[in-house]
Amino acid sequence: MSFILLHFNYVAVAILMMAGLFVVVSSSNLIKRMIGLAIFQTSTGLLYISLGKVSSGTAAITVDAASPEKQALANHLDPAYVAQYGVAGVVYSNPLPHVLILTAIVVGVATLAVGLAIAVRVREAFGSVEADEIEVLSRLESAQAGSQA
Amino acid sequence: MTSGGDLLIFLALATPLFAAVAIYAVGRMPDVRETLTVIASIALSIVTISMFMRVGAGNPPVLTVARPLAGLEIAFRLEPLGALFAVMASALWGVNSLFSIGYMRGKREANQTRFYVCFAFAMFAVMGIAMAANLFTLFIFYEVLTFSTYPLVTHAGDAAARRAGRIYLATLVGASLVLFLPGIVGVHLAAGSTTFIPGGLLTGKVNVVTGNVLLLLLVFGAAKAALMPLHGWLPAAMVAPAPVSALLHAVAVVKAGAFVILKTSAYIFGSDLISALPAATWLLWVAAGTIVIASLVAMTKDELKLRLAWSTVGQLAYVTSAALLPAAAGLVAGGLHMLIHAFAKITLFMCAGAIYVATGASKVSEMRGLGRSMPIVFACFLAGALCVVGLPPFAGMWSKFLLITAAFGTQTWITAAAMIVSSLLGLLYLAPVAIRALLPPAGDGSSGGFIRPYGAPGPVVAALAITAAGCVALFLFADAVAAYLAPIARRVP
Amino acid sequence: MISFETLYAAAPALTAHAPVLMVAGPLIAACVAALSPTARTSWMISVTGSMFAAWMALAITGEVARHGAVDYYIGGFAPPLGIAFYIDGLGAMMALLVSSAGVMASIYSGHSLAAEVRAEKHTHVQAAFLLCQAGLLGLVSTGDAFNAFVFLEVSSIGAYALVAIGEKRDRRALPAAFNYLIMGTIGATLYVIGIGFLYAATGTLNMADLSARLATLGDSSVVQAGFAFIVVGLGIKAAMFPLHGWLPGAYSFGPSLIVIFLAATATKTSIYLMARFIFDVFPDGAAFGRNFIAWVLAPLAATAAIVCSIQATFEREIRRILAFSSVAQVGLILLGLSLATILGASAGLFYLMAHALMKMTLFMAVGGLAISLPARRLDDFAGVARDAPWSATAFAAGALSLAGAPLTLGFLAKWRLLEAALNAGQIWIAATVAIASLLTLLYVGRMLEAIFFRSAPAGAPRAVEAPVGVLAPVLVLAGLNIWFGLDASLPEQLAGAGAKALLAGAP
Amino acid sequence: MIALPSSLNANLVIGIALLVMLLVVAGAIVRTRSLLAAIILFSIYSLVSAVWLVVMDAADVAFTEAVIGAGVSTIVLLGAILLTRGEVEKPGWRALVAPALVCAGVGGLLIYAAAGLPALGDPASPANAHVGRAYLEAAPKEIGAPNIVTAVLASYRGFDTLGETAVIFAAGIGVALMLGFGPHASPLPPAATIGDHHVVLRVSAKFLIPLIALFALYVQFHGDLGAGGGFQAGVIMAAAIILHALVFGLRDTMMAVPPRLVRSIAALGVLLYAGVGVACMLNGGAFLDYDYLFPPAFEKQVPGWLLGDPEHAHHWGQHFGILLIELGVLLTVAATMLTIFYGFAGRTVEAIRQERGA
Repeated sequence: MSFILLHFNYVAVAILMMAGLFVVVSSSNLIKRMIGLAIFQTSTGLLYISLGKVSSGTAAITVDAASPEKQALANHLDPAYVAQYGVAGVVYSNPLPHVLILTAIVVGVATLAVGLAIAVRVREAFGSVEADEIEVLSRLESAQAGSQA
Repeated sequence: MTSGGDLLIFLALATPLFAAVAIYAVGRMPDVRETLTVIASIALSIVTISMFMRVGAGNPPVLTVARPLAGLEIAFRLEPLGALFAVMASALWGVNSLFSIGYMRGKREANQTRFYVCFAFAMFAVMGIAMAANLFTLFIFYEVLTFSTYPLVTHAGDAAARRAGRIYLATLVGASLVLFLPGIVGVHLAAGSTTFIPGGLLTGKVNVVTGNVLLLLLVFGAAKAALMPLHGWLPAAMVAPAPVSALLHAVAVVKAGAFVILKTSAYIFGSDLISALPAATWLLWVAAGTIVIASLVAMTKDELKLRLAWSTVGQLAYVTSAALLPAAAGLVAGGLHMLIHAFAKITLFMCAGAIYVATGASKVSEMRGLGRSMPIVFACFLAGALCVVGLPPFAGMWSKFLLITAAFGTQTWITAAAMIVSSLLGLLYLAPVAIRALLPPAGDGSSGGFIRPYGAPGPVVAALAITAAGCVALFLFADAVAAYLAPIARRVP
Repeated sequence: MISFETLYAAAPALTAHAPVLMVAGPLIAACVAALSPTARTSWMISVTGSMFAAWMALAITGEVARHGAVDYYIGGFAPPLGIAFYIDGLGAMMALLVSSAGVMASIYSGHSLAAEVRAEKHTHVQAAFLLCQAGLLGLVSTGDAFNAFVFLEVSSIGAYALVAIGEKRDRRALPAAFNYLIMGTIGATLYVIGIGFLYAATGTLNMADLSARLATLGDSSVVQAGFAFIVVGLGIKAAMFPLHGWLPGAYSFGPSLIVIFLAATATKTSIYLMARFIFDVFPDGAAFGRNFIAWVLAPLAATAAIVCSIQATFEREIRRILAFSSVAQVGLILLGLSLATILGASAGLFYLMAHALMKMTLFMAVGGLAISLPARRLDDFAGVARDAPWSATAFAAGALSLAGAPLTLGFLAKWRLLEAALNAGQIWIAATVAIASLLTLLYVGRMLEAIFFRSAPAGAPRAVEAPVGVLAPVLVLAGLNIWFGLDASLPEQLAGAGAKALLAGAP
Repeated sequence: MIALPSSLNANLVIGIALLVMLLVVAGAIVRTRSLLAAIILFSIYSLVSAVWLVVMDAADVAFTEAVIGAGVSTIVLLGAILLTRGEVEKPGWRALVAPALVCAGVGGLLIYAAAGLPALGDPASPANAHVGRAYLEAAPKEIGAPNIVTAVLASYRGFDTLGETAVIFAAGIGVALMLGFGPHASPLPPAATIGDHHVVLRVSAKFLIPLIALFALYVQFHGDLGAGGGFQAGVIMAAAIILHALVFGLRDTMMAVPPRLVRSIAALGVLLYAGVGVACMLNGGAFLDYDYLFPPAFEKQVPGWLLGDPEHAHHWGQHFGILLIELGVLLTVAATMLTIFYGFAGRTVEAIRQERGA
């Protein structure tokens, strides 16, 4: 049971990723696909953050060892645990995944903006944002190019 | 850099190339164009003959042009076989030009300039092949030859010609890329270079399995030699006009194929290795089969050029057999046969062209009695035919004699038998063409319908007479040629 | 013979910072280009920035040849804490390739862009192009797996928008760009997931550190999944068959500037990164890596080489022919790498450079013709050789090289590939290369036949020879195709050094 | 299996509950055929995940997810559906087979990998034991910023952040290239008439906008002490201006903050960031090595007490380096967000006008 609970995060993240990916590859509507892509990217972040969580840890903002905050944090923890995994008497969560995911989120929104901008232009050029309709129009255009000569 | 040998090589390559450009430039003036062609062929012959002399004197010209990768050079170096090939090709270029002038004008063919330009390009390629110092250089020019002759094969421009062109390209390029090139790469890999070395580059460097594979790749890859089953392009290419057939069969293309096989056998494998490889024996069977089957097929063909084409397939297999016999003597015989067959076959094709241009007849059955009106042509045809069959006083006798002796000497009964059978068959399918034509026409004699009032054009007859004379002359000089070629059969010291 | 060691040596102070300057140069130039007042100044900045990057790449290449791999600690922090650049023979080769492609493309864009994009957008187009270049250069020099993702995205985001602005000529550029964006982002995200798994297994992001730590781990499901995600993600970016769906559209409809640059570099850099992971990061001990190469990579690459060559034969639009050909050639490059021998890898890398050169020549020549000819289909190019002989000649040089005609670089590339395959005893790979060459000949023949031997139908629009600014780089590249065909010592040494760096311990 | 401290269980339960909510929302997004609903659900998704991130101790990420995921993304998506309209049609089940297989493949691989991943919160897992822990130990000494995330982001992995800023800049360029030019993107749309009636709105906006800007600055400069930094601040700053546009009309905003200027600021931000790197290099350090931001001779003159830590006068460079590059990030992010907004909003006005005309 505890194995399942302690791995629930990963399974949930996997399902979220699948949901996002499914929306991307199954939708015909370009906007919906972008939403799916955003979910897919966000859930990647959840995976990283899960990896960086440390039990009873706190956000990686250093606190003064003598401060009341530190006392409060350490009070109900096993001292051996703190001594082994803490830094200067405080247990922190791993900051590295946070940094990476900050970057990934920003990349995600950049992609989203560019993708939507292209989708808007697609709509202006083709009068539709449905991939299958655009496909038909593109095919038609290719065929016309073939018969012009 | 010694004594101007590199200059000769440069000239041998530059003359046809320059001729091609010049012919293109003056394409609108037929007289100038054709004069240029003849002058170029004479100039080239002079160059190749002086190279021939140098090789004979033991001072072969050498030239290295570029080295694209380590162990990979574009380099030239003459040796007896190549010198012979170069002389033969350049001399026949002149004769064939003479013939072409008569034929093309007589037939009022379209795109004549393209024909002469491509022809000159093909000669450029042939020079490169003849002089190549290694397989890599040879391959490059081998491909140039394929592509420069492609427009010639499709000269007529109709559907049949295009179809033939497709078969031509597909077979030759396909075999080159899929078999020949991997074979060359394999040689390079095994020996670290592809240079032709007397006695064999690969001697002592490959095991039997690798040797077998490489031999098969290289022999089949040189598809221009038309070994079965890669012979289909040759009969198909018969749609081209007669001068092109002459080029394909005598001057350049198939001879290049035969030359490559001889050269590979002599300088890449060496006769010691060849004798040790089972693949050589398999190939001898294939060649023997090709010889017999081609002769049998030739008998069934009524179309004269087609019959000649099948005859070529068979005769080429002679050269292939010669190259693969487990005796060095075979190489000399093969070289000699390559030369003699060139003279004989070009005579036959030019005769076929002369008949066609004069009477429009292309089928053997239509030619009965024509000999009365065109005695010179048919006499020359008979000379060529007997030369191919191998009867004295024609040069063909010597090469066949040497070949069959070599086959007996190495107890390669199958080859010996195939050659004897095919010679007899040759007598049956080639000689009667001329003999029947020279006999009185059957019945009313209506078959002599000339489309030209004065028979074949003068240059055409002159050209075929020259080569027919060559068939006889070589009978006298065959020994000298064989002696000249003797060094190629030398073993590793 | 040009010796690799004699390549340019910069002042020591400059050489020491060359790795980061090579990336920062175009990045800063991108900002300046965006700030510049006119289209013309932005073009000049673009050329300057690219040339600066190429200068730095040259300095690095010389440095690597003399002293071996170059490390550069950004921020002064040693890895694994800090991000470190690590440029060995392979990285130097890629950097030189990307930056020289950038120089050529930027020079070329001076005239070609005017015909394709409205002048007011030029400053931004050049900025995006420079960002794309900076991204790819960062990608090939970084030694940090996550940093590679960031640079992958820097280059991609610029590229998506640049492909999309091809809509002025052909509105199909928009869906193509959108598709490219979706596929590219999925690829990048899968890569990030893979990196996440590797991070979970090792706790580090530095490639050298990853490699050392993975060597001590056994096979675990996490490492295996990480490997799979990284390869599939990069496979999408590298247009590895069957993940190449985005490429034909993007290459067909984008404006010349970005298409020539992408065709020469984009898939190549992803192949580079993939090779890094397969051969460097995942140690030889990881058995699934070997199996992957033998049972997945090589067969897929072979399929690509054959199937996409056939597809190219049946395409009607000239750029689509070239695009499908690119996918096929990616297959050949991967086939070379999949041999996993020094000879094989160096043949693959040699092919990679050769393909970059020839495809760039081809797309440039087509782009030059398209300035005056509003044509897409092969038939529209009939008889162009008569109207624009120089462009057509350059095209022919590139096409012959692509087909592997002797005396061109392409031939030597095929030669080396065959040699490597035979040497490794992989007859079937040699056969695939030979058959793919044959198929290549078919579509190259079709293109050359149309351009040179057919005459334009009466009344069809006629091409005008491309302007000098466009023609000059095209002819230089066409000349290089031939020059390297006669003396390939330079690319050969680069590829050899790259292969040695890639397979440090292999036979 | 490690001994579970009691507090984890509470966290664990909350985390799992939030994840279940995420799953439900994601399922709803997959199912819904209304684009508007999908966007709102996506916004909710972002917010819930931000909460989950807080539970996971990722305060900075949570902040960013909230402003970017739930804020910017939603605005852009809404702008996009306004410009494109259309609803999602339900595809036949046949069209879903291939996508389902792809997703099943990916999901299967993920779950296969998940079984081998360390348990949630394992402090001894490789991920937490190696580099991550090294940062916790080294950063206070080497960098001096209390927020380790900021220290890593801006200093150790400052190059990543430069790349990320470049990505944002590239996105701005991309959107500008797509939507920012041409006849459809007239820079001066007509003055909005709607806002005129809403005096309350205008007055309160006038009051709010400076406050939001001030908050942005707080987030900016507080970044090395607590959660926050250039990204979040940049977005908030852009939000202030967007609010202005919403209340006073796009035309007035564009007059006050012209699009061309905004695009230049985005470039300047990246330039500032890269310039800091080059400055460090010129002073003898590596690229982005803030210890060399000022020449050593200059640095010696700075009294140690200035930063309250006589031992580490050294950190002076790190402090100012981080400050400067965060400023660069702020400029680029704020300007790019505005460019994106201008792009979509400018088109929107145009689209509405066309709609009315047609």
